[in-house]
Amino acid sequence: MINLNWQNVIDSNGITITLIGMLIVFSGLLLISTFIIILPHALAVFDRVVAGRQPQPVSAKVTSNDPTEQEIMAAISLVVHMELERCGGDFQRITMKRRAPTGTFWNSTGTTRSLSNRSPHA
Amino acid sequence: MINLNWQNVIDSNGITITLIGMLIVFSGLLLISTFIIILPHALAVFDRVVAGRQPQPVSAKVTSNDPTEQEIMAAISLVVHMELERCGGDFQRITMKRRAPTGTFWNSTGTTRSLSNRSPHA
Amino acid sequence: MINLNWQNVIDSNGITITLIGMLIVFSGLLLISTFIIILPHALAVFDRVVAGRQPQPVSAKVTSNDPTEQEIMAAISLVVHMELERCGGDFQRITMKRRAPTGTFWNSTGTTRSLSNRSPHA
Amino acid sequence: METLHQFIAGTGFMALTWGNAIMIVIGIVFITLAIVKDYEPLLLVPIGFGILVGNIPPVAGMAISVYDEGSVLSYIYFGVSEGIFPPLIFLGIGAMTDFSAMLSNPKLVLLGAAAQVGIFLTLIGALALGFDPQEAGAIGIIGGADGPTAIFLSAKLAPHLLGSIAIAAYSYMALVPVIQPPIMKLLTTRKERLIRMTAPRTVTKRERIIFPIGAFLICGMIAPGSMVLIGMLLFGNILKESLVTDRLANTARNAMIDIVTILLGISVGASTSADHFLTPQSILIFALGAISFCIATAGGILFAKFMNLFLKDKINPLVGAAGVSAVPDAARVVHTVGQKEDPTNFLLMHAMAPNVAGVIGSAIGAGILWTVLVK
Amino acid sequence: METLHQFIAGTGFMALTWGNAIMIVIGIVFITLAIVKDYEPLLLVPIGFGILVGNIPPVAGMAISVYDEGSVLSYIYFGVSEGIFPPLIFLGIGAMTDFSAMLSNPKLVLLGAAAQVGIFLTLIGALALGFDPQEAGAIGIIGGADGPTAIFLSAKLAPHLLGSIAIAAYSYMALVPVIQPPIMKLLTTRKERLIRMTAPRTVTKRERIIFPIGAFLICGMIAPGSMVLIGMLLFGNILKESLVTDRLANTARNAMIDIVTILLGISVGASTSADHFLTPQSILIFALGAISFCIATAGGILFAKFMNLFLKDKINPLVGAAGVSAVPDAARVVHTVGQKEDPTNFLLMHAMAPNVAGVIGSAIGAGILWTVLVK
Amino acid sequence: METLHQFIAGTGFMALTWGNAIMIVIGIVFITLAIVKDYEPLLLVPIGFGILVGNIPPVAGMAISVYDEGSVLSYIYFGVSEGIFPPLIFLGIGAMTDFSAMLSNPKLVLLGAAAQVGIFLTLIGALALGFDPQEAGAIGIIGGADGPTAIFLSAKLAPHLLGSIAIAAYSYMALVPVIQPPIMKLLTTRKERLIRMTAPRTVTKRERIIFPIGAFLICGMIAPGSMVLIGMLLFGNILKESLVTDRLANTARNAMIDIVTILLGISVGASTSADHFLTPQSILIFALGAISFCIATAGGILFAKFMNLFLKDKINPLVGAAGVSAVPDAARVVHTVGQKEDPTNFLLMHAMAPNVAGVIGSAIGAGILWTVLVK
Ligand code: NA
Ligand code: NA
Ligand code: NA
Repeated sequence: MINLNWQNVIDSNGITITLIGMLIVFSGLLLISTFIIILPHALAVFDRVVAGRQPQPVSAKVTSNDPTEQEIMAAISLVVHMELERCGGDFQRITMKRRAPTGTFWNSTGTTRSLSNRSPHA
Repeated sequence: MINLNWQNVIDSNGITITLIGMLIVFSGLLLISTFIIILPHALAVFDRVVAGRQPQPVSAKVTSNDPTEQEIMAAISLVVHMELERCGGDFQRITMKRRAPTGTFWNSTGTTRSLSNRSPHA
Repeated sequence: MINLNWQNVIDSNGITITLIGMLIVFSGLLLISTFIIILPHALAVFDRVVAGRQPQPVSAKVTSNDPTEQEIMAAISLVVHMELERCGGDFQRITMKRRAPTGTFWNSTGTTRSLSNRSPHA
Repeated sequence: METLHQFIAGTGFMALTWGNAIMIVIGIVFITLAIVKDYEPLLLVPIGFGILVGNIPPVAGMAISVYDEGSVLSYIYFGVSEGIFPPLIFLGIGAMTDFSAMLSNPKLVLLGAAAQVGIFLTLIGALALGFDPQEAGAIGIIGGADGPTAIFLSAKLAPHLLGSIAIAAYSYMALVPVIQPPIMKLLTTRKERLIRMTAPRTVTKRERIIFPIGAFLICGMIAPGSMVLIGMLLFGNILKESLVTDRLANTARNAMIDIVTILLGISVGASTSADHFLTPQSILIFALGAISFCIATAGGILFAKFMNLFLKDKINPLVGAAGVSAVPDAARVVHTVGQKEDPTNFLLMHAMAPNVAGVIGSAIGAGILWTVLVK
Repeated sequence: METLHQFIAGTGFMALTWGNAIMIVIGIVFITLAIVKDYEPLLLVPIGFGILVGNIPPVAGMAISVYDEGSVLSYIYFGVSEGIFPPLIFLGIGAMTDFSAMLSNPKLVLLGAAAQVGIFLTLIGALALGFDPQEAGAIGIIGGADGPTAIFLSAKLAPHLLGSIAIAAYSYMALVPVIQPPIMKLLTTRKERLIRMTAPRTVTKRERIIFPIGAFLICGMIAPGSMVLIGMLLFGNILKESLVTDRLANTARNAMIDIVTILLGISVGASTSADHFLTPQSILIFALGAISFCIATAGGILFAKFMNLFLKDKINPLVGAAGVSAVPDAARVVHTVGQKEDPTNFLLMHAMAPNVAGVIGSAIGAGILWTVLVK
Repeated sequence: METLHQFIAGTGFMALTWGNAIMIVIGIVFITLAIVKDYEPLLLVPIGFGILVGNIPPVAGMAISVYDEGSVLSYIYFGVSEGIFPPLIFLGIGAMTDFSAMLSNPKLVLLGAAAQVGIFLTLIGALALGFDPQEAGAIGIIGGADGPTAIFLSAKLAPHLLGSIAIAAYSYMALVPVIQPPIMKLLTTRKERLIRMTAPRTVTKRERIIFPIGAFLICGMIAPGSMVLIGMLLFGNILKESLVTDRLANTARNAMIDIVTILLGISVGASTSADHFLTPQSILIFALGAISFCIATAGGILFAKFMNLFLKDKINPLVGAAGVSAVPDAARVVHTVGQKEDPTNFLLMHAMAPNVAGVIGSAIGAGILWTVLVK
């Protein structure tokens, strides 16, 4: 039969490891949880401080006054996103701050080809 | 001139290696050939055993009674397949048992993003 | 304060390395520059030699007489190219000498599947 | 004649042991389950085929198996035995994971901590069964319900058990839809299973970008041993969420994770040659693994019920079961079980929060065990 | 002054040997053939450019070439010299190969065995020319008409000949459309070339899934030395055919095989520095390679004619020539030669069966040679 | 109790130094700049996150950091410290670079040579500040304005400075739009900035295919030390231009370069632990790096003005500033500055010629320094 050897548990600090281990796992996720709770408030404070220094960002308010439009945007982008996913999931996501494919170092060098194609030297 | 040294062939068991080698290559592919021949019959037996235990799968018969439809399906899927291949060959194949992109572990985690997008929290 | 130690520059051949280094960098790019300048002329000579051996390539002349058509072609291919790029940049370029996807070793083996699909054995 | 003899000695027919035959059948079962039942096919097909490869009897003098120095499989297995592949897989997972559910449900994060009790109680069980501390730690991590984490910690603490632990972890992860529902029903009342949870709050893009940095610093400080795994997970996530490194995130969650998954699967499978795998230890490991999954599930559920004693907005305790990790299967099981009681109750989004928190939780757990038990 | 001297000694102009110049011309010829004639460009362009890289004269004291310890190219070449790249290429090939043609034409499989006679007769020839057994085995495998298999076996048996053998194998594979047709016409009558074969039977999805498992067990048992190559080939195939691991198959046959092909091509090319490559041995290897391709082609054709003595449904003996591997060029050559006699006779599908069987056949052959000849 | 003590000693809170805290802030600044200002995000996000990873305080006895033998990060860092990643990145860059602009503007190529004066004058400066020759060479290459080249040469000449040099190089490359415009305005008159250049001539497909072969042979002969970098760059380019190896070029410029960029970025970042990075040397290196960028920019502009003394078709001297490499940011800066004077003057295409020539120029420079200074 299977023989349970509790002495080995004690000798190996099994109980201590368990207690400390669970303590730390909880501490870690509790800290993350707290961080997540604080984060939006901290960002709001940050925004207020920044806004205090700068002229009122009117346009920003207008957008946030109209959640329906946002949701429509979200719905459209979701559909587009899923369509792209369906085609193999290898597409870039459509980003808010959409940078032309030329935006990054690598892409740009690639695109200089297109640029040169545009001239009559192809 | 090039000097053929048959003693080296004999000393190195060249003839034996050749005979045994060809024997094994043939045995291997003969076994595979036999396996391929037996396989559909074995599957048929397996199906009959399984079918004996379960109620008659009527619908299955209906489908197999209509090969034209199958061929049309095959033709369509071929065209789709080739279209996809044409676009760079990087697409997933359209599978019979098409699992939603969420089906697998990796894909699903990716798609949880879409799910959260669907909620108004974007 | 920062202490400039010119003796270290001299001991380490700093001046020599700089002079020789710049000399070689310039030589290298000068040779490349010369190569680029000569290349089209060399190709023209090569073409004349080859053409001298073969019957007049009439069609080639006709095409080069009509640059507008070429430019239209170039414009179209640019648009197609950019459209493809837009979809993630993962597409194959449309090549002049367009080889069927079967053209290469790897692609072909992949395509034998399509071939077998075409038969009614799918 | 000598050549013929040398050859016949070299075929597998002579050398095939019963153990090999059993393992080959197990490999075929894995592949069959993956294809027919769709259980974690991306891992069970490679591992299953790897089991076949690892159980063709070896030929003396040829370097073929993962344990033979200089063999091709040994080079591939290097990524497993040195723990290189798991962080790379975490990188890809990070680049496809959306932490929004967690960001909008911070209190549910604790459920992902509670479920890790499976790790530590299994450790105690393994010690009681006579395993040495390093082995017990590696076995305990099966309760983390996270394949890459299990492989990483086994590679560091008990490389000789790596095959058994990896296969136990992936087997039970595949079996989550079978293991969890009975426990969930046993530990909850119908009334609890009907609890509807309030819609979570909006998460902004900025929060999603800042989260991986903050979470990494917290985890790295509190359990540096978890740094490599969690670092890669959250690095992948910031590649995704920053929106300016899309092409890197894309490659990380496609080509890169696929290549690593193929190489990890086939070589982990190939490491299970019968003489290494069919041992009494393996049977104990599988038994402990099953228990640890049950404890983890129970831990999450019971902690949710405990939290409900203090909360006004009650948590549906089913959601606690998702804390075991096994993303996203555990969350889906929660959703399915919940819908059996009330088809209009959508628990999936809520269950994703403890589910991804469970991944972080088990990586922290692994980090602690590595720190405390490393020799 | 010393620095200037040191530099001038470091330029290549001084050190360029006639051998290097010849090799550079060969490299340019390879690239030109690949681009202009479209001969195996995916391999000849990388190898050709690698030849250029390998024949820029080295500078004493700098680690640049594939043979210098610690150089970048030596790390890339490691995947060649340890035989790691060929199985990974086979993985990708498996993930793109459709074995349906073979499954529906089981008797044609034997033609893929007959063509391997080229391997063993070349071995005898190499022994007669004074090569030692390991070298002779590695040279013989050129007759297998399969690049990755040739590199794998050379790496195991005769690493010092690897460059010559790899380049001979790929050169002749590129030249299959030139080498095979005369032999095919010589050994067949017009009447034979006109034979039409019956349409093959239907292959089900289940058969395509079960085949790689069964075929792997057979090959692994009968020739364990072929396990790594055939294992990876059929592993890739089950990733493709199982339909549940599509994303892995996709990466294996795209990003993964491309990366490995690039690294293999450039480093094999770079290993052909004139002092390693321009040897009398290389000339013998190229001569033996040409002969072995001819023998293999003849072997397949003659065996088809032999089988016809016993068969009611006659085989078009041209199809036998596809048994040499060189997928899919050999099958296309068969189709083209057949259509010259009768434009309505479609032999391609029939030729694919011995063609893929030939890949398995030469991998078995390589496994046998490795087992028997390994030191 | 001992276990608790062992654990607390293992957390990072105790061991966090001021240096670590400063580095963590720097890492966060990098990530913020990349996301908010869009400065080279593909490199600054990975490096920035890597800096976080590298500055979580280590635990004694655990192999975690890039400097601990056997750690996961050390295996990834191997590709940096042995100089393997930079050539692979050059392969991908070659597969996306179009040399047409350079082929149609051969005289502008010389501007790409002139800008390399930044490398050598910085070398002199570093020597004067007391660095030894190897260190000075590695620092000088920052003036090449090319990240992979800087990492490659540092790995070969001064591995202990690699982190500082890499981060200085990438920082200043990201800051090119800030650093260059003032210098450009200072050194040119408004009249010069208004110069319009004639449209470049047509480049044929054949020229684009032959160019990488010829250019490689020239560079390889004249500076064999540059062979690996330039060889890979031009190998990638022929894969692209040959049109018959499209699938390889595609993988090289997507999956392959992305994977290498991720691994390079995170491990270079992780190598900057405070004790290795926060040294007086690093401050000198950053100062020298800033100077070298300015010298390089000035060198290109002044040489363009010098060439104008002899040319009939004048060069717009702004174009000279693009000779520093930093593709394509430097060319864009030229274009932007030019358009500020005359919105109808399109300099981008003209600026691309010295820009890509600058990449070759700095690789030649690195090759020379490696040859002359290697121990
Ligand atoms: Na977990
Ligand atoms: Na063959
Ligand atoms: Na430069």
